[in-house]
Amino acid sequence: MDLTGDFVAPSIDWYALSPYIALLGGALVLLLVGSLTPRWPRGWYAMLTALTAGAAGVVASLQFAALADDAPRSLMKGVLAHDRFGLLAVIAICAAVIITSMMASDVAVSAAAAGDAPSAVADGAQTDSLEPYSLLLVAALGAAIMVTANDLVVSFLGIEILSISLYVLAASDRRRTASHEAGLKYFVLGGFSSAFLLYGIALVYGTTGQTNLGGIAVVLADEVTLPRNDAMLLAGVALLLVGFAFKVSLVPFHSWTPDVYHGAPTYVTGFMASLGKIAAIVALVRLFVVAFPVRADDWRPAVFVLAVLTLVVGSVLAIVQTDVKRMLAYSSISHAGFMLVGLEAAGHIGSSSASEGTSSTLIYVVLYSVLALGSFAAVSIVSRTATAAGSTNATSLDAFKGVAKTNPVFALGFTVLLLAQAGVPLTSGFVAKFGVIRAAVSTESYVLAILAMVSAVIAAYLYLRIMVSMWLSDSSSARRTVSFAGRVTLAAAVAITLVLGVLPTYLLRLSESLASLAR
Amino acid sequence: MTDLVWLVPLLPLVGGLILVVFGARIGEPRAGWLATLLTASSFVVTVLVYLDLLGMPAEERSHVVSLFSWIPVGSLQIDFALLADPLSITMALFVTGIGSLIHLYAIGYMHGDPKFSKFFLYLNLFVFSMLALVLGENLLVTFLGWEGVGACSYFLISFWHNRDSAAVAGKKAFVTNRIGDWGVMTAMFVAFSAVGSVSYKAINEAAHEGAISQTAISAIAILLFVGACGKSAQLPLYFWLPDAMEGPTPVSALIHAATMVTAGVFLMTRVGPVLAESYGWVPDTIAIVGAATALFAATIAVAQHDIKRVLAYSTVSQLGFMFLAIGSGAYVAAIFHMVTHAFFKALLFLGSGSVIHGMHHEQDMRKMGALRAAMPVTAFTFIIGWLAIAGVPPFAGFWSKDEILLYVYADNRLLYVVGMVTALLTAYYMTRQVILVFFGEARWHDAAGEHGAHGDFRPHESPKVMLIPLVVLSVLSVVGGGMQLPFSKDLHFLEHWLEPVVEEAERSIKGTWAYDNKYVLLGAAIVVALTGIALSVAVYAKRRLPAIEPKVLENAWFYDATVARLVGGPGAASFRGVTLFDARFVDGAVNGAGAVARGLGGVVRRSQTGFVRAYAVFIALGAVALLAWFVWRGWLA
Amino acid sequence: MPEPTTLSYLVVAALLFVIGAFGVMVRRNPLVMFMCIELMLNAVNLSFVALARELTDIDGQSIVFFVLVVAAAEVVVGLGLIVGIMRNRSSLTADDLAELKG
Amino acid sequence: MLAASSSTIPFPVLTSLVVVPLVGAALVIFFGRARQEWTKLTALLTSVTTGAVSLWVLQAFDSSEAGFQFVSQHEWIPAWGISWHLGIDGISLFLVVLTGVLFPLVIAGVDPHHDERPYLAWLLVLEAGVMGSFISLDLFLFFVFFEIVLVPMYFLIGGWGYDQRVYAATKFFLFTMAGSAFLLVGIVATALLSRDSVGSVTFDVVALAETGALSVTQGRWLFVAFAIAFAVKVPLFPVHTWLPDAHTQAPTAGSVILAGVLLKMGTYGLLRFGVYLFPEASVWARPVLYTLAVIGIIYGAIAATMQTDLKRLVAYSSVAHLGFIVLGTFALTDQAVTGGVMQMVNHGVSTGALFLLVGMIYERRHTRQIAELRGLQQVAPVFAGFFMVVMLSSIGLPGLNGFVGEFLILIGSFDTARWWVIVATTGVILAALYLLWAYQRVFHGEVDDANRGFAELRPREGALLFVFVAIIVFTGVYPKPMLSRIEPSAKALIEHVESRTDYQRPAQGEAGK
Repeated sequence: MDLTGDFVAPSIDWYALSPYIALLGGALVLLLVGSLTPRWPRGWYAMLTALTAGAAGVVASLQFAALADDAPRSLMKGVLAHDRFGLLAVIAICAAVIITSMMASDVAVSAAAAGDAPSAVADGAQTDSLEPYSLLLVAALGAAIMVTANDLVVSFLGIEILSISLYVLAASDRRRTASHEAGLKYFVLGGFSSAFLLYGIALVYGTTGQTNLGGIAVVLADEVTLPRNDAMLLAGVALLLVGFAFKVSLVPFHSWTPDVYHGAPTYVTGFMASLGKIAAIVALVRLFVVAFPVRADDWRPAVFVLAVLTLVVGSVLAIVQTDVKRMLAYSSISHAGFMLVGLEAAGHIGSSSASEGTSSTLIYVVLYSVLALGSFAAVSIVSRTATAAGSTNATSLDAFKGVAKTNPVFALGFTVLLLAQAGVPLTSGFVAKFGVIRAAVSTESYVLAILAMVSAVIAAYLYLRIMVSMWLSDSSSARRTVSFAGRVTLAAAVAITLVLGVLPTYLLRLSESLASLAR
Repeated sequence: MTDLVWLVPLLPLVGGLILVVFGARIGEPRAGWLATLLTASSFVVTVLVYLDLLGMPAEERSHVVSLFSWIPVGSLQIDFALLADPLSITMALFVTGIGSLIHLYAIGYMHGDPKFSKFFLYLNLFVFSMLALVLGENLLVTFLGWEGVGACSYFLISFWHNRDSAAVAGKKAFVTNRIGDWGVMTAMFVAFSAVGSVSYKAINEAAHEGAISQTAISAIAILLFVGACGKSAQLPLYFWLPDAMEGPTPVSALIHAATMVTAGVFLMTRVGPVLAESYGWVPDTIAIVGAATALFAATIAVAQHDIKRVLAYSTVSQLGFMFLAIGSGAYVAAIFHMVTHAFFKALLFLGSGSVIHGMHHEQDMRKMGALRAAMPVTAFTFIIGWLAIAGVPPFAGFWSKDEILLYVYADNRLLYVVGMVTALLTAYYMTRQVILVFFGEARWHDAAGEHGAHGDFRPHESPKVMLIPLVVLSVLSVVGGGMQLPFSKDLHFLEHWLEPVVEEAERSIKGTWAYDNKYVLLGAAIVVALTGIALSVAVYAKRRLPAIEPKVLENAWFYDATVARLVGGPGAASFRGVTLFDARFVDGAVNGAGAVARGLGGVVRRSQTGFVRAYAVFIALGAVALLAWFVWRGWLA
Repeated sequence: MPEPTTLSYLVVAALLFVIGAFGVMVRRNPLVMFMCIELMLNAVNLSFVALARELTDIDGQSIVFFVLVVAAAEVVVGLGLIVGIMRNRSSLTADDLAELKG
Repeated sequence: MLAASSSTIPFPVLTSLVVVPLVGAALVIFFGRARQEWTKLTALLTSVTTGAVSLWVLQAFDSSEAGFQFVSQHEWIPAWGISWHLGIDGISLFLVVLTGVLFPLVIAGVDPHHDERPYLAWLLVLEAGVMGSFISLDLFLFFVFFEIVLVPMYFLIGGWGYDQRVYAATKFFLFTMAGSAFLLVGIVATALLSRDSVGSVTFDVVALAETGALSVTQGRWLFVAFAIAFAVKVPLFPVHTWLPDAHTQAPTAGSVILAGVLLKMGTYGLLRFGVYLFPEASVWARPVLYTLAVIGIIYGAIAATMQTDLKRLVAYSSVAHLGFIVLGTFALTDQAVTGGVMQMVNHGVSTGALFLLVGMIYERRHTRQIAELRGLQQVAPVFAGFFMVVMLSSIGLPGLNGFVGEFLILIGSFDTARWWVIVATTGVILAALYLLWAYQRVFHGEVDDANRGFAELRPREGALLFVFVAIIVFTGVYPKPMLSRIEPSAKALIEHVESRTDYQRPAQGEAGK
């Protein structure tokens, strides 16, 4: 834009922005009011958080429904996309916040109930305090911005908002040095990677003169020669990919994931595995599909390689772990690989089925996040009892021995989630896998499809191991206490898993509209 | 009446089924009587059918009774059908006849056995299977019986299964027979693929009319002969039969002398036209195998000490004779010899059984001698059997053997010589047996020690139920020859009777030298028989000559031992090898894949050092790699 | 000496970025690592300005302000984390934090 | 030709075959807790009901109709062209009946040692899965059942098996799943590649087979993908090694079901999907499959001969028997295919019975080592008698069911796979060898002290085995009712192949007529 023209404020669609405002508002209210008023009764912080996220979610859902008829558009001069692709992600994010806030207060409550005995204090804050909740909301805001950001800079801001709050959350367990370590590692590497991301933005900006995704696409599409040569543009794309690959935790940018997932409080881990993944992968897909469709032939092979690496390494590393949290961390990596299979399909721009890739990736990550939330909830339930029993490594595989004997229903629920992650039919996990495989096959990348399925078999071994120690080993401990929040979370997760597993029709009917992104 | 032919196999089957369910309750001796009764009544029915057929004109003497459609799929339509024609009825007659006699005998022989009723259950099932075999209208029904008799013989050989030797012998018999069955099954496949049916009629006609290639015909013939070798204990599959003597003696008499082992001969006769139309080498092979077996077994019989083993090898030898006949195109002669052999060999076996019974289950002839006094009836009948098999006129064996040799002479002189030598040996070793058992000095007093339990040891004559069959059979062994006398065409009763079945296949020797000078051959046969007897007398009675019983003959030319060593050595080794391969390589590969995945994980895992700076390096390297790729793509553009 | 072009700015920025990256990889002291990250970010800022200048486009320069804010925020959090850790241990190098691995 | 026939009936029979066991499982789990004593009764009733329905289907089945009957089709996931499409024809009929009969028998006849409730629940879930995979006419639906079956089986082996159970269960799960990986991709590719020729993306087997038109290369690749999955399930050499472990470690009921119906999902899949969907490819691939099948026959028999564990021996004998079935399936003649289908059922019955017997031996002696057993016929003649009959049927003695199937397969395959058949027939000899040898060592000989206490057959066991023996004898003596129902569908399938390839059935015995 020229510098002489006088400044015209963009028209602002407040209604469309309301979810962001709600999240932000909630966070601020919590921080200000919370810190000015004496400590709230137990669970109230969580309730406020849940309500805020719920409100945001509801609004988002309404907007989602409204978008059935009117075409996707972008807000505020095109920096935020307003399309179903993003909104579904926002809804999922809000759901994740609700669940996580419940789990968080749950941790605090039980910890408080356990009294001062330090051994009895589970992971997570030792008493209910407002910081985690406000951070959850802020993170959600960041994630929401990421998934809808239609401008590289905005996207960068979203990432930072999300990451910084996650750094803190990861380190929020003041008793466990592991938590600190996780926080610091995540922070250092996060900063490191966002530097790459930013450099990528800079290079792209330098070659196209644009930071707006749609704008970039336009510039790249028409034949005008670029101010700088292709190499620089593509270097920028490469660096962007590095930045996002780190957030999505693709091999070889994954190494932080197991350590951070392991060290962070379990409910935070679940939060990262669900909300974090959604935000990152959605932003990545949007970036490539909206901004660089004409360069698809350049980035698709890279995505292919990353996908294969991620699938294989994630699976083989997962099966040698002895700590359930680490196992699930690595399994989340191999799941990321599956999402890339979808992205790779989306990269076949010529093909009519490219849109399938886009939508199937989104569906995959949303369904996966449900499984992740449920699974990590289950882990935190078991580990809490283990800690109470004075176990040094509360999340080790041994902690799960004989759960089926002591808590059959709980075990069954967790098993469903595990089988779903293994991709057994009649679960949402299978629907998700089937979607991306279908996309891959319909774009004729059979090799990738086969590789993905085979690595899924390898990964299945990991879920079997957890099931073995739950069902086929003798009980080592007493009956695990499953809190209310734990029940609700697990029940909800299992219900969604099975319902969408058996009747995915509604979800799939969306896929067409999901794939139409705002430009 | 012919329509009732289905009753023939049914009755013994019913007996079997009754005994399966109520056998234990019926108990001894009624179980035995029931079984005998049913077999006898099926004999009666057979006789009636026989008379009925006799009443018909020769060309109409072939009656098919189809019971139900057994295996109908597409072009393959197999009925469970029985064929009543001269051949099958002849077989049925002596199967049921001798069968009922042996049932009767067994009532006495098996007296006091805890599994008395089970024994008769097996006998009845056997008779049923045997009848299915001979009455079958198509190869498959025959095969049903074929396998059935195999199974029953397995049960009966290993009847005293707590004796390991019996158990092993039974298994050996079954498996060896199975090798033959491979031939029969494959023959059926060829027949179906060529003819589109497995019924004898269709196959024989197709062969006779040359509707199918000679190769196919020969394949069918030779494959069926492989089966026959298994069942009828011909080289190289003969070795199960001597071991089969582990079974109770009535079994040896019924199955391993009179009926089952002759199934091969029957089958060959059934498909005579196929043989006749196949390449020349097929009948030749059959004749040679037959001759070889006959001689081979005869030499072995010379040096056996077990009373039953002598008879076993003699059976193998005689069966060889029958195949020699088949190979020479003498189907009538083969059937003729089969029948007479059934008479005298059953007689001899039952006689030996009576001896064993009387000797308290002593089977070693060296511990016998001079038993004629102790058991006169047995001795008398046994001697008749001896004369019959030795080929002394006018006993049955003489006529049938001579008939065969006649045809063989016309076919191939060399084989004729072999036949004569065998005849000589037969006379020799049978005389030896008679002398060792019934004459000379009593050598069983020293055996008394082992039988001390019985107080002072006295061989005793057997009960009536056992003697009656002996008498009947000895009569048959005397007059049996009457059914086919060489003197004039009108005396060829059996030949006329079998005409409709074998005419297409039967070789005509009219005009050959042998035919014109058959009395010369007759004379020669007599001379040979008497020489054999004389020699034996000289050796064993008069002790003029030393006994020639070398170990190599006693051990059957070490044939069995060699086979055993092959199976136990290389055979077992290769099996073990395969199993090892399965465990190490095939399964190893599977577990290996798992191990590789884990190993890979273990290796990559080491890179996860936990040092944040190392992680930073990974990211940097990854970034460099991606940059390299993209920038390279950039320069390309 | 020749007039410095945008390219030379970009090269300098790239060098700074690489130096910063290496710093993160080789230095043990977390504080120094933060500084290196800051260095990387500022390298990017430099190239933003240079490019914006060349494109005669204000956006590039305004982005720099965002980045500065973000960097500041990161430092705040990072220092907070370190202080938190320092509470229970006397000295701290990045390599001391290797409890989680494998 | 194989298009669904219009024999539609108000009551969704086939659906109930799947739903009833599931309901039963739910009842067992939720209400069983309250009333322990009713658990078994509930399970038994539901499985009996299912069995009754399957028998009703058998009785109502129109044997003149080659196509699918009792068809029920409902939209399920229209977005992906997936429908709840069930149907039954001569090929699946008897497998369904076998499933319906086998489950009540094992539920009634075999008790778990602990945790009866989940055990029965898993069994019922398993039944639903197996039933489903035999009657589903939608590739996706089939895959769902085919895959879901792993879960109950995994828990049955792992939870109620013997000492190596976890290893065996995991091996079973992963091995089969690895096969399915290819199957899934194959299924999706089949549907998508036929999109144009069919007009829309559908997973409907009939539509794909009748109107789908794949290029030769596509067909062959897809066939390979399918074949891998089914070969693992069958199992064909060299992907058979999960079987001995799974069989040996599984509880008796598990082994019976595994041998009885689960393995058939592989052979059935090869026939229903491999041959039906990819005629050209299956004609093309025949030599390979023949060879693998024949290797399996000989190899399995040899391996069986050398086993020291009675259950392992039976397991390897399964490898041999299923080799025959595969041989028949791809020989593509009326006799061979009909025989193959019949042999699936026969093997289920006789090997199932063998596993029951071995299980009973284990109950009594707590060992399956042949070396430790001796002279059992002396102390348990009736038991030995039953064992003998079942064994003879497995050996393939004419007059018993085993023979009919084997004979049809071999005689039918002789024209299309001559030399393979000649070799395969030697498997008949080996079968006699390993079984009789085992029988001799276990039942014959002088009984020693360890085995003197071996208990004779108990009434319940006797009743159980009697059913098996009855089936064995009846189908052996009078197979016609069975054959006449299988044949039309088999014929139709082959005609389908002929209509799409240059393959023509050999005209047996043209010379003779």
